[in-house]
Amino acid sequence: MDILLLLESALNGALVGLMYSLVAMGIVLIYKSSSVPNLAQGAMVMLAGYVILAFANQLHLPIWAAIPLGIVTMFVIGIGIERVALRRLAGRPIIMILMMTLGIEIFLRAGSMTIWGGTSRPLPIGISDSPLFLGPLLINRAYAVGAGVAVVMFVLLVLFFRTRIGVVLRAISDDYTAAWSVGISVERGVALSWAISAVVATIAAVLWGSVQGVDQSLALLLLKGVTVAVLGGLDSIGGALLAGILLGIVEGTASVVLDPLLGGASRELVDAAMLILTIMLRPHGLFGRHDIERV
Amino acid sequence: MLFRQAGILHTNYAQDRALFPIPADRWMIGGLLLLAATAPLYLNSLYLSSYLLPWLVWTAAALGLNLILGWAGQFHLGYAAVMGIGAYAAVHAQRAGVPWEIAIVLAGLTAAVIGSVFAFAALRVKGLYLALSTLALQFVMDWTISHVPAISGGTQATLQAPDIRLLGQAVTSDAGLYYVALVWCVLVTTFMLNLRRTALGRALVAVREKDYAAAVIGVNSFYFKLVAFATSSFIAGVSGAVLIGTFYHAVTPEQFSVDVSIQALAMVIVGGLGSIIGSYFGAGFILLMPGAMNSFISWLTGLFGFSLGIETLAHLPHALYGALIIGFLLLEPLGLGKIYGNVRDYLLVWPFGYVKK
Amino acid sequence: MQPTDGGAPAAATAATTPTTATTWDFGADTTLSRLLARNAEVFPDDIAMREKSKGIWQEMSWRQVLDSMLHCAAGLESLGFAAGDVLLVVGDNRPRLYIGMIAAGALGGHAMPAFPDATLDEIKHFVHEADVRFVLAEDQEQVDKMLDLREQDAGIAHVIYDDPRGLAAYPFPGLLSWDALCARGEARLKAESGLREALIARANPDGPAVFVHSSGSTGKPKGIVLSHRNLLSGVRNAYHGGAFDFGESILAYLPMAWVGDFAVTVAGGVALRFVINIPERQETVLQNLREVAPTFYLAAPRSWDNMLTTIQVRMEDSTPFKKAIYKFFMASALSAERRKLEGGQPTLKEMLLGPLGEWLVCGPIKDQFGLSRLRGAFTGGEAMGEDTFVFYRALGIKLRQLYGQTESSAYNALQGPDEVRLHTVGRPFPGVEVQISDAGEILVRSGSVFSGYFKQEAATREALRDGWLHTGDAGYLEPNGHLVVLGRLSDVVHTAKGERYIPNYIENRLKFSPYIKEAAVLGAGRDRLAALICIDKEAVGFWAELRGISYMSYADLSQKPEVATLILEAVRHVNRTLPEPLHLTRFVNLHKEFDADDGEITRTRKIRRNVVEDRYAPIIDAIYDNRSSVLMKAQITYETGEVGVIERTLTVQEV
Amino acid sequence: MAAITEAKAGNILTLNNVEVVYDYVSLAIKGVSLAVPQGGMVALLGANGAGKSTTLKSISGLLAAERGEVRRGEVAFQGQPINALMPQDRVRLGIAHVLEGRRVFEHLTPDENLIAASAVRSRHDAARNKDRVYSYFPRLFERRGSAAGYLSGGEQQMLAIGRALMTQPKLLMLDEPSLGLAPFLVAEIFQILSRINREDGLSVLLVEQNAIAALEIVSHGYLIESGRIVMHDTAEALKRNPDIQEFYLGGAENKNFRDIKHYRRRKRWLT
Repeated sequence: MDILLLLESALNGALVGLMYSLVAMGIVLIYKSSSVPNLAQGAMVMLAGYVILAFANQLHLPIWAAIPLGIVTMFVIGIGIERVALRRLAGRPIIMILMMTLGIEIFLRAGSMTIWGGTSRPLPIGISDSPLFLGPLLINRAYAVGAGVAVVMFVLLVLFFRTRIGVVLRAISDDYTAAWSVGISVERGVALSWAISAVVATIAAVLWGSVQGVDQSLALLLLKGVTVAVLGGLDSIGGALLAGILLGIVEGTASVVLDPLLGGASRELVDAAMLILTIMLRPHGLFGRHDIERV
Repeated sequence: MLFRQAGILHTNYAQDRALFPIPADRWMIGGLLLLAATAPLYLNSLYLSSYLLPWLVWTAAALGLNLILGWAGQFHLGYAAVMGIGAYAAVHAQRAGVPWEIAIVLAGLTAAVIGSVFAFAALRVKGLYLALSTLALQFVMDWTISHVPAISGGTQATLQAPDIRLLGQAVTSDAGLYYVALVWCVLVTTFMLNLRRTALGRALVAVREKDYAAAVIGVNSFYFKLVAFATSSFIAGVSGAVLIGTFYHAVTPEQFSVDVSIQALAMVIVGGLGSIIGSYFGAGFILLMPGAMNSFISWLTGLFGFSLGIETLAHLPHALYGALIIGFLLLEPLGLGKIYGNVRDYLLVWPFGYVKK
Repeated sequence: MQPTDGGAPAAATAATTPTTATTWDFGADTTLSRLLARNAEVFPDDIAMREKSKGIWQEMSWRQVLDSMLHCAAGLESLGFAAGDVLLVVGDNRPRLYIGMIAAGALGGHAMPAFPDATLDEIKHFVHEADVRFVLAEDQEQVDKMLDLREQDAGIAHVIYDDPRGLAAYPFPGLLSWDALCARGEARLKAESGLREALIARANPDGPAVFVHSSGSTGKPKGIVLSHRNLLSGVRNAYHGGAFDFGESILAYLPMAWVGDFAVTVAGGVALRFVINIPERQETVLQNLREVAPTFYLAAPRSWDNMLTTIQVRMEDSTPFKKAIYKFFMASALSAERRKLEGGQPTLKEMLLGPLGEWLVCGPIKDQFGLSRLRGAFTGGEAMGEDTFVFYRALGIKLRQLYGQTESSAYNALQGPDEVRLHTVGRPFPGVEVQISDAGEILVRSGSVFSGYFKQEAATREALRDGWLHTGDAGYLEPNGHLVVLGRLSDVVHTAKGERYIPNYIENRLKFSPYIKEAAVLGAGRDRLAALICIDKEAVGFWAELRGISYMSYADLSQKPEVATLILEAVRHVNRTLPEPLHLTRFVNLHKEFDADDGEITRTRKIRRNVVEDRYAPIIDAIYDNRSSVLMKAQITYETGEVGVIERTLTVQEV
Repeated sequence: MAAITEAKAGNILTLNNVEVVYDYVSLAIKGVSLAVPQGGMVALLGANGAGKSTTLKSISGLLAAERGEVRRGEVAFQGQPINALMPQDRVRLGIAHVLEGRRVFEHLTPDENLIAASAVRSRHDAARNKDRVYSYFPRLFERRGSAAGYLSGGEQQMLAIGRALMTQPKLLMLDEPSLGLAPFLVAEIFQILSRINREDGLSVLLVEQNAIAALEIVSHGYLIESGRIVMHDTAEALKRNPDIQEFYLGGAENKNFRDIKHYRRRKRWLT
């Protein structure tokens, strides 16, 4: 086996993994600040892609204007999701909230397709196709940019959770009622976390859209996102980052090693196996917190 | 106003825990059973085999999922995979010459054994972690079924199911198949109704309310979760087999994909967690909705005289489906079963406003 | 006075009774213990009693009741209980207390039921009056009372208790559990052959069956011993008068010390093999009533009033839609019923609305309160407010007035099913002779009339003359034979201007208002009428809550100006139905309810006018001195006997 | 009685006929009226399920999360009706509610718990309040860095109270602060409560089952049974009341077993 090919796959895999982390961070962000398991993050990425395309293609705005506008729009949509769908479910069993995010996922995904159709559209952001060279290894330039953005986002989010608002959001995720009792506006906190998460989704949409175009496949990033989030621990931003790298490397090398043996589609199997293994070995992921059980 | 409760007194504890102490409920159930039993007499075979039959089978399946979700409070995003295991097991058994009666039991047992794997995930994690691990198992099973030709009958292949034979008699008429589905649904319903009254049912509820506390009072949550997943998987497996035997007559991996799992989940949620009658409502609602949506859209377009693109027409029902799930959760998070319960309560206290606690 | 078997001869009636139901020949020449033995022999496994306990209705068959009774009787005898002895029975309705009473009667002794909430003083009076040495107590609460009494020198030697909770460690001599008593009796019955039969046959038809007390609204309660013959004559008469049939299902919830309970639950129950259902606790009566849904239900007007208030309050609290439906159909049913009682015919519209209203409103309400299976619904004990009466009739409950006294075993007269008129109490039962004395007093002669007050020669001479019971009630017979009861003779009073009126009549009208629980009309010997009023806390409290009027307590609520206006309306409403000279001119909302512990009402909740006039003299003076308020120092008696004082300023309202 | 009427003007909190219904059909409390005087300490006593917690939630606005609503009656804080306000607005007005079972933010450190609780106050106030809380509860300061979920029960209770103090309340409501705590800890916490009441003039509404301890520090007590206030009086009078002694103060003074009653007095509460 070509060790260089393996290394190159692993390196590019790590970069792709970091881009997965970008999706995972949206999930972690919401979970960490409101204990809501968000299964709509993939659909939000997809929606954000279409929104930016709408600004760029239909309103004929330059891409550098369409992206900020998309961010603002998604911020508002994030707030709207809390207001419309989640507020009434606060304090309800988590299974209903999970179902709600699934409902949102279906609605956003099918809704975007209804409006914009299913054909894949390119979202060029001016990154050249030519690869970077790291010694003998070829590196995808777009992946490298995405990975860089992911790391920046990671730093921003970690800092954010150290601020007073960040602490308040973490408090909300611990205990809604207790948060209300000390005057925290739980609704506003949850809305804020969805809004920020929608912004993160928009950034993921730009990067992923530039790599593979905007279509339904963006929504499928949810599976990568949740796998990474679980692997890293649902409430750990750092976990999401490292788990992304880990999953990316495993996926990258596995595709080289396993695809010839299994006849393709080994990535999905590897994802599922990682997920199951994580839960069997480290139920709360690499860095996830454990519940403190008291009766 | 319909429910008369005076003069209901219990002279022993068995009566006190009777399923339907109120005569009006007993009358209603009797009436519904009679209607169901005579359905082939007054319904044409289109309605019978295209609406009523799948509704009954899916209700049985939804009840099995409700056992996990509503009673034991555990997530399960891989339910369709378990149904698929049962379906494939039954079809393969049948093709190997096993009589159908035994084949569906085998289907149930196979599903129960494999489905119990989910229980081991449930023992280690809760909440979203569990949801995702069950989802992962669904993917693994999908992958396995479609990538092992011995199971699927070759990639992308459709495996024909032999006709059902009961006691050596081929059951092929619409009415006959309908009765098979009806009997299975009634069996599962009866089981679920009685489950509430057993130690197992109460233990499951204890586990749902609080794992840790249940353990403290001596409820072995490991054992009960395992039993819950095994029982639910058994129901799923048989339901899958019955669905293939009476409705699809052939089995493909897509029939039990992750979308179907979500559909089953939607049935339970829309119907109401832990509500038996809700499972009937939920299954009926989710099954009927796509057809109703399409008719509704074409009615609308006809009404306003505009035409929709192919792509819009293809995706709009799906979007409305999502919107409906959202709407239901907002309107009544405890589902149609709860709405039924509210109406019933309203009539139970009639003409007064509320019950004194 | 010799008990007479007037009326229909026993032999003649036997032939007309349903063949499936009866083995009793309808003679009164037997005893409760013999009838019980007969039930146990012929219908050994039929249900005799049900008691709600630990969440279910625990059943006892006639055989079990008989065995239990015999064990108890044999046990009592071994303790030295003999003919003529008194067994004081104190507690809420419990199967064992009923059985114990029959056992005392079987031994020729007196079973003396007392109110469970009776104070020490009241019980002390009974105990000394009849030299009580034996007590059957329900639970720790009653046992404590008896032990307290014993410390005060009463001659109580044996206290038998039913519920052992909290009593296991009591080291007091003479304290015995029911189970121990019965074990003792059972051993005797096993050892002594023939004892069983002897115990069943022991009692004499003219021997005592129960020792109850008159309500004592004018003085100390008088002891009344009713014989087996008295009670069974009463049951027989009532049976022939159509009050009840064999095998009725009843709810035994009336206080055991009220003659009505013994006459229905024990005498009627044993003679006619009722299924006797006993509620779990006093607080659960309404709920248990619904579970039982009895076929026969007797209640004092007060209980019917309370239930009416509950219905009204809960309706008021219902949703607007349900409320509107209720109001619409109830109004129609009420006007139809009123017209019917006055001899008229319902209109076509009312006839059409009737069945719908029954399905939508009346049926569900009856169902909610367990009144849907009633064959016989009765009010007795005192006069009932007309509006309450009409309400229940309109609801489709065939409520009827039952007239009787303790002295005549509760059964004198009853309205026939199709002869209900507002002002009568119906025809005297077959076997009951009624005459009106020259003074307008109702006289009664029947086998059910007692033979004299316990140790009160003078009072007996007063009440029983030439075999006629002088009831003390004023009334007359209508030409068609219906009896009209006007009220207590002693109650008929005159104002200073010579206006004749019966306070009770006006009080009942006041009490129809859901907001008024008790009322005392004043005016005897004064120039105008006034009233002391006790508001109904539940109804007024709810009314206040709806209007956001804050209150803390009964006393606080009663003095709210808004509440005064509310009561004023009710009083004005009553005034409109009264002749001008009898209008109430002023009233005061009292700061507390009349309370039997304070002696203001009897345990059967009849007003003790002398006590009220005495205790509230300052208020009454203020009313008639035309003052607008008065400072009241009220004494409150705690059940421990401690006395507290409450001070409060009360407002006098002008009408 | 008189005490309440004359203090009406100086009441920081008044409840007027409050009725709470859960899930549209089940009645939890009915016609509850009570008042907390400005700077006073009042106890709400009662058995399990009597409606104590529901009463507090109707004041702090936390009913909505449990599908409860104030169907009738008025809750007024400093004379203003607050029925329509959101929980955070009530906190801003100065109502703090220490929940039953402590409910600290388990995964946050005590320090972060306190910061999170200052959401309605300025950064400057938060710093000052935090110092104050640490001065009341020095033990919290020692443990300020470890996850609150791992604190002992007593420390968690202190943190819960401290967290409430961070909102700069005018009225502090505590739901069963003594639950599950050793007697010496109860004593310590109650002492601190009366100190805060004394020094800062903070009004306190204390919900307790532990009537003995509660009546030692409050001036006035209400007794709630089956969702209704059945009596109220000064703490002194309540301590003397035989009913209270029997059912709430427990068998402390029982001379022999005859005093252990297995029945309730028939007499209604006398007010």
